[in-house]
Amino acid sequence: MTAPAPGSAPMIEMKGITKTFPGVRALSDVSFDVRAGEVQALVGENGAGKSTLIKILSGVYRADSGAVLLNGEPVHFAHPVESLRAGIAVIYQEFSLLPERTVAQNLFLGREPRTRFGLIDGARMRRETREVLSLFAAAGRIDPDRIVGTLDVATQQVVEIAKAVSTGARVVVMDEPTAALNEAECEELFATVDTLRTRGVAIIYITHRMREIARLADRVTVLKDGEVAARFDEVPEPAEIVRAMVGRDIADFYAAPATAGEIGPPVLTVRGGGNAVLKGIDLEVKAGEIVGLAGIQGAGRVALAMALFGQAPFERGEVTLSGERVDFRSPRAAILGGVGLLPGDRKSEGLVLMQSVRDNGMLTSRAFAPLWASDRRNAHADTTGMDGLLDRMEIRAASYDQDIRALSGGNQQKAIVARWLSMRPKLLIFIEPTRGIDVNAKAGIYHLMRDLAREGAGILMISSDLPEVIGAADRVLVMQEGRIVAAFGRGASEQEIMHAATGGAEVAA
Amino acid sequence: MSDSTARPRAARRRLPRVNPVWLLLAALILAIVFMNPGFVEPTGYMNFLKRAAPLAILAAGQVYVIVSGGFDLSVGSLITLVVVGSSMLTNNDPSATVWVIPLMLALGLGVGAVNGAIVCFLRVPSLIATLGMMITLNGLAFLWSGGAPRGYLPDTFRFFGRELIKDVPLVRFIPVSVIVLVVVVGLLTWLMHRTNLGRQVHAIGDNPVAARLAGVAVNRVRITAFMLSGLSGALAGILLGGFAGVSTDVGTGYELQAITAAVLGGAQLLGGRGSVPAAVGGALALTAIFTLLNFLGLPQPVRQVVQGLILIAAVALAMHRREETGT
Amino acid sequence: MSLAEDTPPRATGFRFERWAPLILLAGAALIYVAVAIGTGQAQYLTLDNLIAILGRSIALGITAIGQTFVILVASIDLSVASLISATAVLASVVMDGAPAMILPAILAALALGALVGVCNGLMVSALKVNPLIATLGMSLIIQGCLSAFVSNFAGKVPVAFQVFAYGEIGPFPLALIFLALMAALAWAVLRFTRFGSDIYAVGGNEEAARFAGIKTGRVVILTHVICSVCAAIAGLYLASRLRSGAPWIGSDGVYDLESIAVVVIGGTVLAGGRGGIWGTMAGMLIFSLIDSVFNIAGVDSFAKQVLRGIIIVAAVAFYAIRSKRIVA
Amino acid sequence: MKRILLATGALALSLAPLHAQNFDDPEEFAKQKEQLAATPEGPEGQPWLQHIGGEMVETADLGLSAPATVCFSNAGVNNPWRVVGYTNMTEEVKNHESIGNFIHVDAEGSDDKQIADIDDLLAGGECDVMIVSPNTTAALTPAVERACEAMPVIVFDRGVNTQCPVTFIHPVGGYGFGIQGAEFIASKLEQGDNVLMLRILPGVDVLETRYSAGRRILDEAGMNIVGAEFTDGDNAKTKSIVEDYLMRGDIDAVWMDAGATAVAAIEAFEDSGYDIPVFVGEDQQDFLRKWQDEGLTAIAPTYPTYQWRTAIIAAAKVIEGEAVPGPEWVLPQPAITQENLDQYVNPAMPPLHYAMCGCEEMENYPQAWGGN
Repeated sequence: MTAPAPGSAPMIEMKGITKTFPGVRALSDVSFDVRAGEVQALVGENGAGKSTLIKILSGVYRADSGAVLLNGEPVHFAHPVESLRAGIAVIYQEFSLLPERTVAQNLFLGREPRTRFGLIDGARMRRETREVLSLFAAAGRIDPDRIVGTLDVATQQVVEIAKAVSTGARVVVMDEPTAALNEAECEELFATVDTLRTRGVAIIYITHRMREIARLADRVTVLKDGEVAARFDEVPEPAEIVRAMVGRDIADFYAAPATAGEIGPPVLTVRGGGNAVLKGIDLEVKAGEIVGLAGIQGAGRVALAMALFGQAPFERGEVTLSGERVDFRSPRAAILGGVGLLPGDRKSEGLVLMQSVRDNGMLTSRAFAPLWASDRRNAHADTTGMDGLLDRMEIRAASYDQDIRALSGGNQQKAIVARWLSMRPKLLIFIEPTRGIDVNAKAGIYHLMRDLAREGAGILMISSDLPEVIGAADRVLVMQEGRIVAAFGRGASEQEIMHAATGGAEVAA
Repeated sequence: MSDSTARPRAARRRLPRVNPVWLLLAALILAIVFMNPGFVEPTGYMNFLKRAAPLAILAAGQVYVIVSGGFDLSVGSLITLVVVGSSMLTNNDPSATVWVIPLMLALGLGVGAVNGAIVCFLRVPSLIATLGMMITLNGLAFLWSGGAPRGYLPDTFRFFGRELIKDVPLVRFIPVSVIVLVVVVGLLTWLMHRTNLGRQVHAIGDNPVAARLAGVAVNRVRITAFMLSGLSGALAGILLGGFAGVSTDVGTGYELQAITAAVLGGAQLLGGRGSVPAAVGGALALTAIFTLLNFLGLPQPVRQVVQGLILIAAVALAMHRREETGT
Repeated sequence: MSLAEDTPPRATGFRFERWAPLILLAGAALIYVAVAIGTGQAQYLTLDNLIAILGRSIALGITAIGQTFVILVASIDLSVASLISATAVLASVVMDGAPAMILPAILAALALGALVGVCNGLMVSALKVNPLIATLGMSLIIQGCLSAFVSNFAGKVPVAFQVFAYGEIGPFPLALIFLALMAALAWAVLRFTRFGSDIYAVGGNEEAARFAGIKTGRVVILTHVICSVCAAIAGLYLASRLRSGAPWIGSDGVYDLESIAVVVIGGTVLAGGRGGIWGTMAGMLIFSLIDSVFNIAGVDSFAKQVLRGIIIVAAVAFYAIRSKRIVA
Repeated sequence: MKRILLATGALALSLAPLHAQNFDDPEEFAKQKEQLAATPEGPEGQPWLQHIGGEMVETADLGLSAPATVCFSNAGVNNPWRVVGYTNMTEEVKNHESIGNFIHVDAEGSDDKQIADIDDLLAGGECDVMIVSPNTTAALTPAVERACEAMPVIVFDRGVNTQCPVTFIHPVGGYGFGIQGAEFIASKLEQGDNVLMLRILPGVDVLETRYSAGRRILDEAGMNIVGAEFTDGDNAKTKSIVEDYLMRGDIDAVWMDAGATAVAAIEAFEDSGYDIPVFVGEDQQDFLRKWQDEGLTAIAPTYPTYQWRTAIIAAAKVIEGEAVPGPEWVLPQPAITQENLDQYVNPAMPPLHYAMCGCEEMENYPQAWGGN
């Protein structure tokens, strides 16, 4: 593999791509190219057409018009496998790994090397797996026979990338690869991307995070409403990208912090909380404040949330909520006690996809009404009922009777927030509140959180997006190995937080 | 992704799409009337309803379990146990009905509760849990009776499945079982489609993790679904025992028929979607198919083949529609 | 970030699921020995008797091997019982006592199995019909067609073919060795071939398998063909054992539900992607042992049923209770 | 593809002989008709000890000594007829000191399991005499042959295709059953009257012969057979079928090949407001009682459960070295008629009890049979 110099002819070129779905024009006349050895960032709000473009590239969809050229030759992919064989690998947000199989088996899924008897050549598979993994600093130590389900998420991400590389891909598409990663893991990923770049791979990198663009991208293409809104041959200031994405400046991206007068007495106090994952947790969240919780993957942030929410309860220590000792053994108990939780994985933990927007909003209030009570109660259109709450969330939907699956991620997230508002919780836990939602909707969520805090709720926000933690929270706590190891006030720097989160080790990069 | 900023309060009602099961039922009934004009007489359709009542009730109960994401294979054996047990307990004493029927309904609820508890707490998939229950209940029915039930079912017990209410205007007579059917289906429909319970049954079948994190008492709702299915099994047993008297294999095969009926009514296996009235429609359609084939004088094997083909076709069609509409 | 993500990864050492079938089997064997000694019937502990126990469930074992394949791809097959009856009748009718017709009869039975398997597979993978419904429908169709033609024992199996069920090599029945070979073959296919790897992939995550270029539809169809062909072989075995084919032998043996129960007791999960042949064989042995225990202890046949139902649930609970997943 | 075509072709070709399967054997029909009329040998009033014609088989040379172990491989106890029979059997065992140990293995209605059961019994090595009630004739033949090599075997109810058992105990048979019912109908009706024939299920030899004999006589008598339907022995289905037929026209008589669903069929007439026509049932108590209460015109041919006693008696005789009727022990097969109805109706017995059990004089009657 020799690395062609960047700036040579495009490896992939998409010309005048137009794609229409029934009733929607998803892409109109989009042109786009990537050269060998460069990282082309592809940005845009949700629904701008990024995924559609990638799916056309990889052969999931067929374009209505336009052409895809690989090394100058027109190609037509009817199936993802064909694009894979042509050297285009797409790494989706949701991993396509098999949790019950080994690393080697996953790496060679569907193209296992065979002996001359036609049987799978296990030895060769392991050997080649080791070779491929050795390219990645973090993954060189992974045993090819390790069952993938027993690896942590970041390592799984690396396996996923290694899988793409091992197919000999010349073009790698990464769709928000850092969504599930924390800071340190992101750095490892960036290093991996750098490795790929120097090996002459063309990389299409989709992200919502401006910082990653600055760190990685050589060029940036911005999509808006199915059209190319801007193209940058040098990476510009984030504000410029955002302006191109949303078509205007976003003022007040984060809401104003809490003033001293807004912060009230403690809502939540934990003393010496612990269980299998957590150790000696001391924590206080006051009414009216937003506390950010940072840390690397596996630091125990979600475990802390789940302990507070009764899903994986504390086994030691004491918890007080608004001055009362509590010991929640199930989410139901926690909700009754006044805790709400916005789960981190909307699709698998938050939404009931086959039901309407209103039904999703009412899920919790229904759960605490008598089983035989009419399901229409609470639904009418006054400000105290669910429709009033949904109105307040400014949810964009044709009707609240519409299936929630048809809504954008941001609107879905708002419907889940509305679910909690109906319960008037004292403490609200947000896990990755803006994961996978677009810039505009993010700002909406930040303001919403602040409004809730002003109304007297204590808010605990877990996020892997450091700028978000710093921008949206009044205080930042850092966890490491099941403990809270540091606390910062407003204005902490990313470096300080990372330093604490990684136990003092200097962050690479 | 709609950008309409209009306040979406007034629900824009979609045109109600007719569930294909009603069309199927209508076509079958037309065919039956064509074959046998006597069907439009009260004796014709009332007999039909009377015959369909146990299966319809069973399907209405089964829908709860299917919508919650599971299966209940134990209802057939439960029917057998109810009939056999009732005959053992009443022991020819007409006055015993007063306590035997409530006891049998309690038995149905109890069996459902055990099914639900096995699924919820032992985490055994319902297919296996209720399969085990099916075998066990069948064994219990035999064990209890020693293989042959030792009592008659008194007429007081058989009232619900056998008697007619005469001199009713318009229709001349109404079988008691049809009244039971209407009441039970009405209640189960209301419970499924107009109450919190119904919404939560749908929710846990759709996404149990989300439901739990939203505070839904998943186990309680799931167990309730199984209990309603068990209750419907006991009711069907009381009607069947009333209709036809004691025998040792009354319930055989009813579990699969109930699932078939629910599926014909568009219930989605593995949960999240389903309707009680449509399942009842499915049960009526299934009974209509059997009646029609009976009138046509087709032999038993042909009936099996037709049943199999309709079952596959109905589900294939439903999947096709679902893919087309993307819902 | 999902709930599972933030907790430390599982340990890699002892994987309970892998050993659970053996633990259950050991338990069943222990009970057997205890009952035999406890009731003073030590003669049941001889090798002959052990072989007799193993020989009890050969048809079930063959069917369960096939059922393992479909359950591994997260499908299921309820049509095996009817198919067993159909192939037994077909084979016995084609042979009709003539040794020369043995080969054509075997081919016809296997072809029928393959045909049914292809139909099942197509319904599941192409028409997207829930496998439970698809194969239930298929079962009704087969049984209907069969009983339209045949209502009693049909045809006759020549003596030469009865060797399949009654022949012995040394102390071991031929059929038992055949079953062991089939199990070994199935194991090798799952362990060493790309097809086997594809099966686990499709069962584990169909989407991922498809994106890796695996023709998932074809894998599903092929597993159904394997399952149906296994059922066809079980039908041949039963025809040989009963010397003739009867349209009820499949449903009388409840091979559909029992084969599923055996597979699940063997640790293969209904959701697909996890499990294997040796678990299934352990499950079959557990079934045989339990049956023999009942016979030795003289358990009343009705009580036997009650216990059997409880044992199935308990055995599956033994695996499942440790999982945190919500099941339905 | 070619193979599939071949296979279908083979199946199609083979169908012709299948339909020709002979359940309508005029010779056997005549023989059983004769046996019904014959006077049985043996003690009066104890039909389980009687036999119609046949030779005796000496058993002294089998070299057994009392007390011996009798093993019984049972096809199943999965219906009330077999339950009553099996109770007869266990009660009869108590009458024989020569039977030291009685081992019962239940095949739960599966041929395959019964073969395995017999093999297990042989491997266990405890049995001195084996009684087999085969689940099906053809399938159990090899297993019985193997058992014959090891010990004396007694077969009853259904037979096996081999002469090796000491004796095969059975009542007159299916033709006889069919004849008794059909002749009764023919004697009560006019030519051209409507008869509905209800059958349990196809394929079972004893039931097929009942039907063929019944049909032959009804046809000869010029009856109009409006239909012959399978009920699966299911009460609800039986009732539905009869209701459907009543909507289409009158029925003057109902012939049934087994009486388990007779009461359900009668109720269909009652519930639809019709008079109960001439009925053929069986000796189940519920039918007999209905018959007596409603004053029906009816007959109940029987397939007596006392043959289960006979099997034990034969086993005891074999142990004691006495001669038994064989190789076939044909038992009398009486029908219950209006004249002797009162003698069989017993309100103390459960509804599904078979009255022709020959058990009234036994020690634990009626409790052991569920009566009170």
